[in-house]
Amino acid sequence: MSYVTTLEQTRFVFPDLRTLLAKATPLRSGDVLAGVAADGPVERLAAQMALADLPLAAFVGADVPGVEGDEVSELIAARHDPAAFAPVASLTVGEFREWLLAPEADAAAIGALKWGLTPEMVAAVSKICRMQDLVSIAAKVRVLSAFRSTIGLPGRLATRNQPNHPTDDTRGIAASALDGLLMGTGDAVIGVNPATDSVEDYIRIVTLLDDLRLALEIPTQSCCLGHVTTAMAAMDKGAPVDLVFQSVAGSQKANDEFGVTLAMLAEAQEAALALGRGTVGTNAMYFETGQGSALSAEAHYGVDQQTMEARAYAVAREFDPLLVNTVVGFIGPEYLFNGKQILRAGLEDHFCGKLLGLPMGVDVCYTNHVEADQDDMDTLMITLCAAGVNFVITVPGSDDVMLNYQSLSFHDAVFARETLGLKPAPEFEDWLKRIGLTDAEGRLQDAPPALAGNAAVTGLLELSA
Amino acid sequence: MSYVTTLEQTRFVFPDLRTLLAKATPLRSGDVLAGVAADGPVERLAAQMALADLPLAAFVGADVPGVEGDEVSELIAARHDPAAFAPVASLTVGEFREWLLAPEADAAAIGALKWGLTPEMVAAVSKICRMQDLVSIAAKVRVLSAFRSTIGLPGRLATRNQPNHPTDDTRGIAASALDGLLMGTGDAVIGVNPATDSVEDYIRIVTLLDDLRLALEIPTQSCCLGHVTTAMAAMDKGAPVDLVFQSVAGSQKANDEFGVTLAMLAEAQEAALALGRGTVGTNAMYFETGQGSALSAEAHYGVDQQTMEARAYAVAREFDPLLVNTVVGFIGPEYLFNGKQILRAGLEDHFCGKLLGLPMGVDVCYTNHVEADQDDMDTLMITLCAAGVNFVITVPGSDDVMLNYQSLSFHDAVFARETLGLKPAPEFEDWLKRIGLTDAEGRLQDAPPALAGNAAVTGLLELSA
Amino acid sequence: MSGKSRTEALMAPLKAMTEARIGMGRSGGGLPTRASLAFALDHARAKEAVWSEMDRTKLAETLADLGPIGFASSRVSGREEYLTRPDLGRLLGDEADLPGAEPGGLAIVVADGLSATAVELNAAAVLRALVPALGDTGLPLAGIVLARQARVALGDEIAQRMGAAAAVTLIGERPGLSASDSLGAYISWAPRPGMPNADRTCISNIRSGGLVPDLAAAQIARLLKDMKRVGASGLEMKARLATLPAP
Amino acid sequence: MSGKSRTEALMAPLKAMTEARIGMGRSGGGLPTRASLAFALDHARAKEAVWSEMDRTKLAETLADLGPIGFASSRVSGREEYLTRPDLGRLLGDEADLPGAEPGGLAIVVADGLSATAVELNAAAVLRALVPALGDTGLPLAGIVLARQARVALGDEIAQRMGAAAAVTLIGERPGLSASDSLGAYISWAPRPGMPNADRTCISNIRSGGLVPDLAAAQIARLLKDMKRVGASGLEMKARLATLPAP
Ligand code: B12
Ligand code: B12
Repeated sequence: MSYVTTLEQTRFVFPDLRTLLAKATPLRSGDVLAGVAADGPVERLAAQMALADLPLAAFVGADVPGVEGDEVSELIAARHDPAAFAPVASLTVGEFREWLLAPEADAAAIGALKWGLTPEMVAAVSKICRMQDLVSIAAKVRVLSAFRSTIGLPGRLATRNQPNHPTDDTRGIAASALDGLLMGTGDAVIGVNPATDSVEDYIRIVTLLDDLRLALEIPTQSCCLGHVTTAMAAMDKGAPVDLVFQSVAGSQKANDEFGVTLAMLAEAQEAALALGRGTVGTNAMYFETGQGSALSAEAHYGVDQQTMEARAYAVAREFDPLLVNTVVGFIGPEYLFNGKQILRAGLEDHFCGKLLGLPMGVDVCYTNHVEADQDDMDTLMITLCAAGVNFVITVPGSDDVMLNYQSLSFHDAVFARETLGLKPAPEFEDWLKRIGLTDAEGRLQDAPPALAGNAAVTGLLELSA
Repeated sequence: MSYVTTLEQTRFVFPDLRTLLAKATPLRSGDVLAGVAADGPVERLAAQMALADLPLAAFVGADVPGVEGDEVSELIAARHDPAAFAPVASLTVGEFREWLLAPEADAAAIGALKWGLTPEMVAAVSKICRMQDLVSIAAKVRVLSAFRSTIGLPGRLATRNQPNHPTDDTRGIAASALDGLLMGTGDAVIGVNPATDSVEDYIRIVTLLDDLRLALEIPTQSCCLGHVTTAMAAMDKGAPVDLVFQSVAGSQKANDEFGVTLAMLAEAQEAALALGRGTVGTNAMYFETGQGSALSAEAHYGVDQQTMEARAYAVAREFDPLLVNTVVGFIGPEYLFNGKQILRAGLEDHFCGKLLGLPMGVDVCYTNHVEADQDDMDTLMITLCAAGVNFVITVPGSDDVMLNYQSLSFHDAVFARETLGLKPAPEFEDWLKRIGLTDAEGRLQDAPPALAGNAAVTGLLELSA
Repeated sequence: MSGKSRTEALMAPLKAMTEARIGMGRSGGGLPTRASLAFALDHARAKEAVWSEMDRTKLAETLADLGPIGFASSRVSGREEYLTRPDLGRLLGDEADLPGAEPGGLAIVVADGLSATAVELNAAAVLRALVPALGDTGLPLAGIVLARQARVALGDEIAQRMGAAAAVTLIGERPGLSASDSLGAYISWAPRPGMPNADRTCISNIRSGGLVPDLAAAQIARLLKDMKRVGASGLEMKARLATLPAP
Repeated sequence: MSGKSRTEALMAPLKAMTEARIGMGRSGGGLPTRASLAFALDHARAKEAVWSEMDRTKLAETLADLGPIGFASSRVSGREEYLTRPDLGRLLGDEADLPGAEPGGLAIVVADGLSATAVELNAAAVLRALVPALGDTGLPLAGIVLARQARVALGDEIAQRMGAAAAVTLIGERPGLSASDSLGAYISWAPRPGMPNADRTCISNIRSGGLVPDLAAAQIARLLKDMKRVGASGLEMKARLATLPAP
């Protein structure tokens, strides 16, 4: 079936859903690279208009990539719940946007759609949303998740403390983690990307993070972001694994490149739950995604990168994660050319993830080969906070010395708390007050003597107290 | 006196304050056009480092444009209050930034600096601030002003309702103003830019706006943004003038181009105050500014456009205005090339205005010859709201059909209220509730029957009720 | 807010009173989808207008019967440079081909400015009404110059080169969202490079939906008469006129 | 927060443990001014590294004694295109000048990638340690090719053209803020165009402050031996090695 818009005598024809979605996407370099982008703003608008008039129901049962036997497509089809879809089943994509914007669409109404919506539906509606719409709609959605802390409550923002080190040095990681804790970060997770990928290193890293957590009685969870198979091997050996991590993408072939299948993820979730380590909740998975990864693996099948990204969320929501975040500016200019494209993609990803019912965070980040800077990240962070993002990533001084990119700084968490007025997860908020890192109003304080002299901490760092 | 930074064996020398300030400015097309911009990011940083190390006191008595007898420079020198300056007199520009960021610098502490700070000082510190700093510092400042409504209270955002019409048609203006009122805008002012500049038209316009205000008992003020001399002629003839408007710039020569002197402004303020039309306050002036206007008039004397802009604020604060706003993206790409430059300039202007004690608003806007779009404006608005902007400009559907540019829409005010949680001026908030335009929670409602059938309104519009 | 409402009922009849985008309806703080996309399309079109090219050959043919036609360009090399270098857009380029004329006449400059579309749609109509009315002003037509990549001030340099006593520069105004065909007329007495805006007189928004070409031409002719009478344009003209008895 | 604090006292000794920017102090949520400007300068430098050019003539001289030197470029025409067209950066351009060699050897490709600075500072050191160690691997050196505007995959096409059994591509990694001289080594058995990353083996972060060149060369030599033994690189190599007894 083909889709047509006529604008002042010019007929624009889009042969299939995949093309329509791609041409309707706001300009970004990855779609240009893939050869699927619109040929200028007018063709883009023609596609957006045709898309706006398309019934949402057209996506039900439609296989957008059209690849025989793709397990992600099969999962999407299998999970679609007609009852949940019913409230919006008769709407076009354009009307769905209006439905979402209307005050009647409150947290409960939008939340109830979760299994009625497919990734392609939410990608479609995001394409015809202005930045402001992406913010105002997402801000209404509530997705709560919990393990040792509760993430996603209104008026709160959690942070991942990411203490990476180029050689996974134990003291180097501990030093960075402590720096982050002193700045009040880590309520989403204290999570290390390993430079190495051996099971021994994995176990060493999760043990170190668990020791730190126990020593300071921090109501949070830790994670080593190694491969899911490494995590399973570590759990087998009795390692203290809180969250199991994996990068995921929007097609089976792209997940193959990451070396992961749905079955492996299910097995990993089961293993993590069996450990029963969560105290206030049982969300035990952590996923990262990012526009461009499917295209980078040549596993996008002519689908635009944002729709592929939304499909990755369909993978993630299958496993009740505590955390999901897009690493939006991580790869580089071939997928998102500059600050403006990163900004838009970050808001789209957050919006799509939230509509699909995910506890969505964003790694507000960029590389040194892209046209972006700290001002762009400040803007993206502020905009995401207005949109009610569940959590963001923070690293020491914005500089990830292992992955060679810039994320938010621990400092930015202080800004979010003290200027934007966003509190940490409630359990963590209490802990910060109890230990004396924040005052009664939640303002960050100088390191309390108790913490500065904590024997376990100095032990970990091999310092003499 | 010259200023030097050495970076890895390269010496960067800046011969004077003017050059140092210009080279330290974040990249923007106007400074490139003027030939004063830094020669790439490294020279820019060298200038920023030299600037950061410069004592604030270096600006006291320094005449940056260095033009004999410029009345703006004379005003700046005359108004500098050493007692108010004392708390920061010993700091460098870089330390002043840190002072401003520290929690001890609260609204009272920063507010007390007002007459101790010169435009060049605040321009200097803004140049070494990241976007986030511009937000977090400005968000702490409180500048209140009042006429029939009170502008600038915490947690509130006022809006100008700007119902322009290409031929100043009475019914056309009234129709747009009503549209804006139904969307809850106009608490800062209902203000028309006239297409014509005759005294008769001016009187017709202010009378029309006053009739509307009285008919609906709106606790707000009106303004015709004609030339100050036209306003004075109209006041002479007994016209109902609430606010006197004028565009102002940062040098005497640039103000000459606008046909205005400080003496004229003083006379106008006196005339407006003599009318005694304010009820809750006596701030009776309204000023607009914008980066590039001095350069456009070749009245910038080699000073960068942002410093010239801050100097315009020194003119504005002399006359206790109710409202001051930068029309940030109004002129075009020769001064601010794209959305990113507009964004940064908008935040700088707001920051500088607030530090100088002005009730600062922003016209969040762009033209069709610049690289910017609605997404950029959404981002700028959200960021400004985080920074606590006093008011923004709103027009029907973002499209100013007289001035040929795009500002915010009345709709965006609804977003600011309902998503960002910002309330209107308290008097106006009460009125909206009383008349039934908003419910108890401040959510916008359908037009109340009383308003829809109001005889004065239908009379103005020459409709049969 | 969905469904027909009192707000919509109230605003519907008012839409005829203005081109402004009033009574559009809303969902929360968002525009209705159609309106939002229509806005974006208008934006794309307005941006195209900025990049439109003036067809000087065609225009020269259309205007040939009105008087001698000349050609000029500013020092700007392309559209991108035009946007960021107004200084170059004000300077006459080398390859100007200006009509020769007796000194003391009127030079008309038709300039692309920020919208060649505006020139294409409205310049000829203004000139067809203006040129016949010139007899009345006592200013013979020195010629019509079609100028590319031009800013307002370029017209005055061209006119001075032609030895003209006055200049009328018709220039494409920056395109608006709803109208990208607005022409501005900037009129100056004793035109010369570097003259300030204060010495020019401006008529704006010339287009079918704004100030219609015939009316604009009449206003221009009237202004030229006044300028000739008092020997000045701009604010000075206004000041001098104020001291004179009505003609 | 100003003045020396317990936080600073606690963090000061920890700074030696990592290159990460810890213990920086703060004013509210802002970085101290010096740190903030230093960060911006590091950013400017890292961006420069992306645009740095590989001096192939000088490098060829430096490496001449190690073996035959060749030259190649990808299909990318300039740096801007390099950044947005990784597909072209993977394809061999026309004017390649590759050393002739017996089939079955090792092709070494030195590629600018995202940081010519990394190549300039570290490639020679790696190769000076690696080439002498090749005897041990049973892979004769087919030649060293200096490749411009190259992505990782270009190395494999070059190696295939040279009839090589294995390829080592040393390539400038994207510059980080604190280190813009990190070299990556991507090693492949039976190199060919279009081979997936899964079939490559990667060693990252080669620089004086990271994995030092000598150690990196030793690791590469060890990997080449393993690859030759099992006839595979990448994940397949890992899998096959796991089934073999330790050598
Ligand atoms: C960018 C990047 C990616 C991007 C690559 C896409 C792209 N278009 O650039 C993405 C996000 C997709 C990615 C994925 C992975 N990466 Co990676 N990646 C990097 C990074 C940060 C920079 C690489 C670079 O600058 N290359 C230079 C440019 C010029 O080369 P290029 O041709 O443009 O890019 C190619 C290579 O970067 C290559 N590549 C990227 N990662 C990996 C990993 C392996 C094992 C291989 C063989 C190749 C490879 O793929 C790119 C496209 O062909 C490095 C860290 C570093 N400091 O170098 C890690 C790094 C190379 N990646 C690493 C890993 C572990 C992975 C994953 C296996 C993660 C996972 N668990 O799923 C996957 C591998 C997926 C795959 N098989 O392709 C490790 C490798 C460790 C090791 N010694 O084996 C590194 C060193 C980071 C780390 N310490 O964790 N990666
Ligand atoms: C942009 C603009 C400006 C900019 C010009 C700077 C710039 N670099 O472009 C700024 C903000 C500085 C400006 C100032 C003023 N402007 Co103005 N401006 C416009 C606008 C929106 C677009 C002009 C355009 O597209 N020009 C075409 C391009 C290609 O020409 P250009 O060579 O690049 O630009 C020159 C002209 O625009 C000229 N210009 C701009 N405004 C005015 C006003 C007058 C009276 C004159 C003679 C020339 C002039 O100055 C520019 C640089 O030389 C028009 C509205 C419109 N729809 O056209 C109003 C408009 C022309 N301006 C107007 C007015 C009233 C003014 C002010 C007098 C406002 C005031 N009260 O202070 C001042 C005049 C200052 C001066 N003497 O120069 C009126 C003129 C009404 C009339 N019939 O006389 C207009 C029609 C808008 C309106 N209805 O209010 N303006």
